[in-house]
Amino acid sequence: MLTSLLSPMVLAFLLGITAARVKSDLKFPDSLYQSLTIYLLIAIGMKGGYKLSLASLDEVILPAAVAIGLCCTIPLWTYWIMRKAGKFDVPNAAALAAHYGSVSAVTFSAAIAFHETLGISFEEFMPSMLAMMEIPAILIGISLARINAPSSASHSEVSLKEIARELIAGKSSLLLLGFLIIGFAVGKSGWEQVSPLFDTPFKGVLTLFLLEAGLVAGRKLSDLKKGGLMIIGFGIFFPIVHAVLGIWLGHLAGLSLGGATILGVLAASASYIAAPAACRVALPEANPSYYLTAALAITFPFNIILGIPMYHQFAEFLYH
Amino acid sequence: MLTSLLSPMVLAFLLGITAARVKSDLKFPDSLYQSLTIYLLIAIGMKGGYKLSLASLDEVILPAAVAIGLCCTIPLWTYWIMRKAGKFDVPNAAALAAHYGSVSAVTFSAAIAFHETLGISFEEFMPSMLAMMEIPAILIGISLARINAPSSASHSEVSLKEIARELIAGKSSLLLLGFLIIGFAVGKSGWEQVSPLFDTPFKGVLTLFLLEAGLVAGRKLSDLKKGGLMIIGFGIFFPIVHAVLGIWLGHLAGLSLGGATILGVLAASASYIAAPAACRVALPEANPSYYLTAALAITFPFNIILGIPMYHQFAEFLYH
Amino acid sequence: MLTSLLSPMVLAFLLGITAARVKSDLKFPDSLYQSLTIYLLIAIGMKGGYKLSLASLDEVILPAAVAIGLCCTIPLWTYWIMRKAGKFDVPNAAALAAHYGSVSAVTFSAAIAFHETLGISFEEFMPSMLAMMEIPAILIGISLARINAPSSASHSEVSLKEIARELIAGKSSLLLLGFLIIGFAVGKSGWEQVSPLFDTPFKGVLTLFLLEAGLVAGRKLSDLKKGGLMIIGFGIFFPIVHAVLGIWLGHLAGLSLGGATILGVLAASASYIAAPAACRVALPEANPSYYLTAALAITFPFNIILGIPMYHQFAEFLYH
Amino acid sequence: MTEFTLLTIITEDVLAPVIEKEIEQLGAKGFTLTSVTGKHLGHTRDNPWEGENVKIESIVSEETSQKILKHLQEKYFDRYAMIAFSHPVRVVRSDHF
Amino acid sequence: MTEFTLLTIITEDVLAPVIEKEIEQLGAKGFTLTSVTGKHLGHTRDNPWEGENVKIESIVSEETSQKILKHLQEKYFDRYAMIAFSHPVRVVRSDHF
Amino acid sequence: MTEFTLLTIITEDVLAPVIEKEIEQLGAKGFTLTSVTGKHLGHTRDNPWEGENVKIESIVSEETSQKILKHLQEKYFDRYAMIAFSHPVRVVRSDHF
Ligand SMILES: Nc1ncnc2c1ncn2[C@@H]1O[C@H](COP(=O)(O)O)[C@@H](O)[C@H]1O
Ligand SMILES: Nc1ncnc2c1ncn2[C@@H]1O[C@H](COP(=O)(O)O)[C@@H](O)[C@H]1O
Ligand SMILES: Nc1ncnc2c1ncn2[C@@H]1O[C@H](COP(=O)(O)O)[C@@H](O)[C@H]1O
Ligand code: NA
Ligand code: NA
Ligand code: NA
Repeated sequence: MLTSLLSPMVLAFLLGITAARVKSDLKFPDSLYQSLTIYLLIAIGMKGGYKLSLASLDEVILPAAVAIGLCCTIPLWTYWIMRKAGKFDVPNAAALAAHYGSVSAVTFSAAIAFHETLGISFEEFMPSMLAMMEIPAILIGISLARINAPSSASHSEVSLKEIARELIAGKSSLLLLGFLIIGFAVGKSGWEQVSPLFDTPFKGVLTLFLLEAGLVAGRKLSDLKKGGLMIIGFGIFFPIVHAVLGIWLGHLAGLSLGGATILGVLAASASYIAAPAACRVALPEANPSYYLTAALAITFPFNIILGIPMYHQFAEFLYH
Repeated sequence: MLTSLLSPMVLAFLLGITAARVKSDLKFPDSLYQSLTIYLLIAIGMKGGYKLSLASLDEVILPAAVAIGLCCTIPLWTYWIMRKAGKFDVPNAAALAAHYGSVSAVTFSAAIAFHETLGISFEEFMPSMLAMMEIPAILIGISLARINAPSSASHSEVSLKEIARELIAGKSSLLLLGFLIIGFAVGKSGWEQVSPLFDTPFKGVLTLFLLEAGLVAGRKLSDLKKGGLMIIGFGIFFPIVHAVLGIWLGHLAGLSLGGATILGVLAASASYIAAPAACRVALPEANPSYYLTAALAITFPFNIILGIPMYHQFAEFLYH
Repeated sequence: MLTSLLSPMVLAFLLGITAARVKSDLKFPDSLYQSLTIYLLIAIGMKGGYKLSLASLDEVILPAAVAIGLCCTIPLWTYWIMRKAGKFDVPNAAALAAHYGSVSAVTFSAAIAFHETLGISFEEFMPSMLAMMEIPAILIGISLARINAPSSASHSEVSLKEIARELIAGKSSLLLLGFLIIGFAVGKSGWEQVSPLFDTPFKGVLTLFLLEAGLVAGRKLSDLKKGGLMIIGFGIFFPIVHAVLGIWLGHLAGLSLGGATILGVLAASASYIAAPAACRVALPEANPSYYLTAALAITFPFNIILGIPMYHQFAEFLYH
Repeated sequence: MTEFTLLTIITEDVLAPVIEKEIEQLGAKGFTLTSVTGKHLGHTRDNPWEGENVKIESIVSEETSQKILKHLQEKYFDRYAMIAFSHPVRVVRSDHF
Repeated sequence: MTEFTLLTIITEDVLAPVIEKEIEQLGAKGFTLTSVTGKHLGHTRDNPWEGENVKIESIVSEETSQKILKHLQEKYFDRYAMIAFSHPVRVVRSDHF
Repeated sequence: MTEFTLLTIITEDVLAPVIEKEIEQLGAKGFTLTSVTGKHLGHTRDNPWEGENVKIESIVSEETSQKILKHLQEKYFDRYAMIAFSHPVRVVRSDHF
């Protein structure tokens, strides 16, 4: 666990938070942030696709079913708990459900780096799970809001079909899925042509990205008051429950210890690229202070710093 | 040929076109596009200069003469055919001549990657041909418009000398020529200091660049109607003719099969960095819908996807 | 020396100057400049921290004392000479003192690359000296202006404490110090995770950065007239004197030939990231034409092109 | 020189594509977009994680301006970060707008 | 629609954080920031080494505008690259400003 | 506070260097440049391959404004993507413009 805390990625994330707290003028240019995002999505997708091409359908089918199952049901109980225990109104509970059902590519990458550093093997087709789990939960979250909304509010709403279309054509799923297919198609020689850019320096780029993520999460920390204790509690409760569930189901589906842990991390992670943008447009009544604070200022740092090593401990316990 | 179609670069280009067609919100920040351009020009120039320093003058002199000859005559018949067969007016025919006479650094890079992937050797000083062939054709194209223009139109025109000065000091030729000289001067030890940035990840960067190129080419496809069938026809006819000519002359000049193919690709390619900017300023009466559509939406994709492997077939046929 | 002049970095710098003189439209996007700066500071800091973790306290303590001593006293005599010999007024002399006392990360990197290219060993913890020497001189320079200012001028001034806070939280020292600590903490396995991004391509990135630096320095050359001969003289005199002093003290402190030369380069270099920004805010009466021209258009090119090899010669002479 | 109205809308960048389409439908023949950041009553919008703003400027007839403002007011003002304002400008090619 | 004043300040980017704070203290409820480059009498401000400019726009009451302008004039105008100007605009939600 | 004219030109970015020089020759003492994107009647200018727009703003006397507009109209309006408009602004340091 100390090894994990002392990784360059986690330390860069902590440095980013620190910089934000001491009000440093350190700022990543927007286009650097966007370029890093494009890089990460392509790199994850392409490597995942290439590794998927080396796997047999048999290995993949059960874990995929579990992954889909997870991302379709997580929003349901998240919504229900948020409504009942959290006393959130319909749009806010639905937006939180969308975020916690969807996944975070950067948390996923940090989990990959964690396993590689400790030399723990895992199924290398896991990025395909990431790609599958991104969108369904967001659509389910938005549907929950529509179904439960008072009928009067719907006058100027974007249609669900339109949202689905935009999510699938949206940059994060387009890059992930597109390069998953490209990686699948190009084979070994193709992968080796681009791996000096998309594989070798990957952890360095992730370090940069987590520095920037820390800057934003650090600034968001001042919003914790607005969110209230409730948000803090849920922001830690949900990832733990979802991770345990993901690891346990991954185990049942025949994944290795590493693979199950990574599935757990996917379940535990909350989206902060695709989900916030979609919710802002489709659920404008939901307050970004809630979902962004929960996903960005609580769940994300929790997973990066403590969650991943904890989930690994749990998997160790389950597998031995 | 399938190998070529299944390269990460070509697939990324197709993904970009697809993304544009499905109206994805995927967009490269401008500064990423500019940074990638700077990178490609430096990388091509520097490696070419270094390789040129390893070649003897004897090897280079004939191919260079052929390259200059090609880029100075291509605009002449292109102009003539566009005027006669295409019925284009003077400025549009001249602008098209400038574009087809000049060269595309990205098409060139794709051809290099194609040969390296298939393990076909070629003269490594070819980037110096690229550098030589960029500017003359643009100046000739603009001169053609000046010579054939009705004298009244010239009142507010920029002088040809001024345009020549700006083209030579322009970023693309400055980087290409400048780093050609730097690569030539630094020798092996110098080249090895920078090759981890400018050589090893080159094909990965090219993949990124072609993704963006696909996005823009894909959007341009909707302009095909405006350009008309004529533009589509010429946009495929010219590259094929120029490639055949370039390969045949390259053969005569003593280039290897790979080298001749690449010279053919240079002849076949149409500029879309230096030429559009120069024509916009110097030939404002020419309609960008014609020359941009032809160069960007027809010739460029044609060369990347089908042209390069076809030209290679032709060279195989000629050499064996 | 010729080897040094023919390095890709120096040649790229000269190309940048040339491009600016011929009024090329070559321009780096701002966000590329900022991204390169972030990269350089992280790379320098992290490698330095890692190497520092391999050194013993004994080795570091004396050189560190000398480094601090240098950057605290250089502003004092620089101020005094600028006032007396240079006839500069208080704010301008103080601003120049701040710039010459502080250090330049890019000049430092060029010195590192110079030594690595020639295969001359040096203490690898030198980046920690860079980190220590950046801020004190700037605070001393600004204090000199406050102490010597007519009391009336102080009405709307920012407090020194506030400036100190901002400098320490400022991006350059935050990244340098932060990643020095991170590099120190992560050990060999951590460093190896990120070295493919932060070490292997370092000299290539430095080449890019120096191209951009050359563009800006080249444009500044036209301001030399405004600065006058005085500025040119001081811009060459100070670095030579400070380099000699730094090398000599480094020798006394037990540094190797390479280490002492690099300390000399640090002493000789003038800041152009942290110092100009701080002086602009804290010493608005100082004229940027003086300090920017001196630091950017004279001292910086002088050090990069001639200074580093000269200082190396001097160290050779002193050590043998 | 004719007088037209320069209508300025500053809002969240995620809304830009929708608003562009809508103002065109309401009669704007063109518009210009600038990436901006902003703050209102302590709430900052200046990074791509949480969102930035976009400034949409369109030269329209006063009538079209009123129509667009009315539409924005109904659809967006309560729920999104958005301000809109206008002032008269003199333009040169009046057939262009 | 009510009339307010759109105050525009164009100045050095290093000053932006200070000025933002000060105009808020003087009564501006919000502002919008644009990165710009500029030139005045041969002096160019267009690269990050030597500095670029920032445009700060704030919709305020005419009174606040005067107060801010007076403050800027006293504190910054002699020593920094800065211009400021204003003109009336019609806004929609007047309680917002 | 004196009244001047704020002249705004929105045009293709390749033209920026030429126009800057020309408005200076016609009497503008300074200007401010913003990178923008835009659309007019279905024609989009928003990427570096095909071109983006630039907004050039200059505070000038009404007379200079007229002179510049006349020049632009003669030289550019038919052949380039370009619009120009102006409105009065109140400035603080009138000797500056
Ligand atoms: N008084 C103001 N002056 C200028 N811009 C403003 C003002 N108030 C708000 N804005 C801009 O409008 C955006 C949305 O404001 P709001 O709807 O209050 O969140 C802010 O982020 C600012 O960019
Ligand atoms: N006449 C003008 N019109 C538009 N912008 C100007 C004008 N004069 C100055 N500026 C802008 O204000 C900045 C500061 O001007 P100055 O204070 O004169 O250095 C310049 O860099 C320009 O961006
Ligand atoms: N009505 C308008 N309102 C605001 N900006 C416009 C308008 N019409 C055109 N523009 C801008 O001016 C540029 C050139 O327009 P055009 O000359 O019609 O191609 C466009 O790309 C837009 O940025
Ligand atoms: Na999840
Ligand atoms: Na050609
Ligand atoms: Na120094």
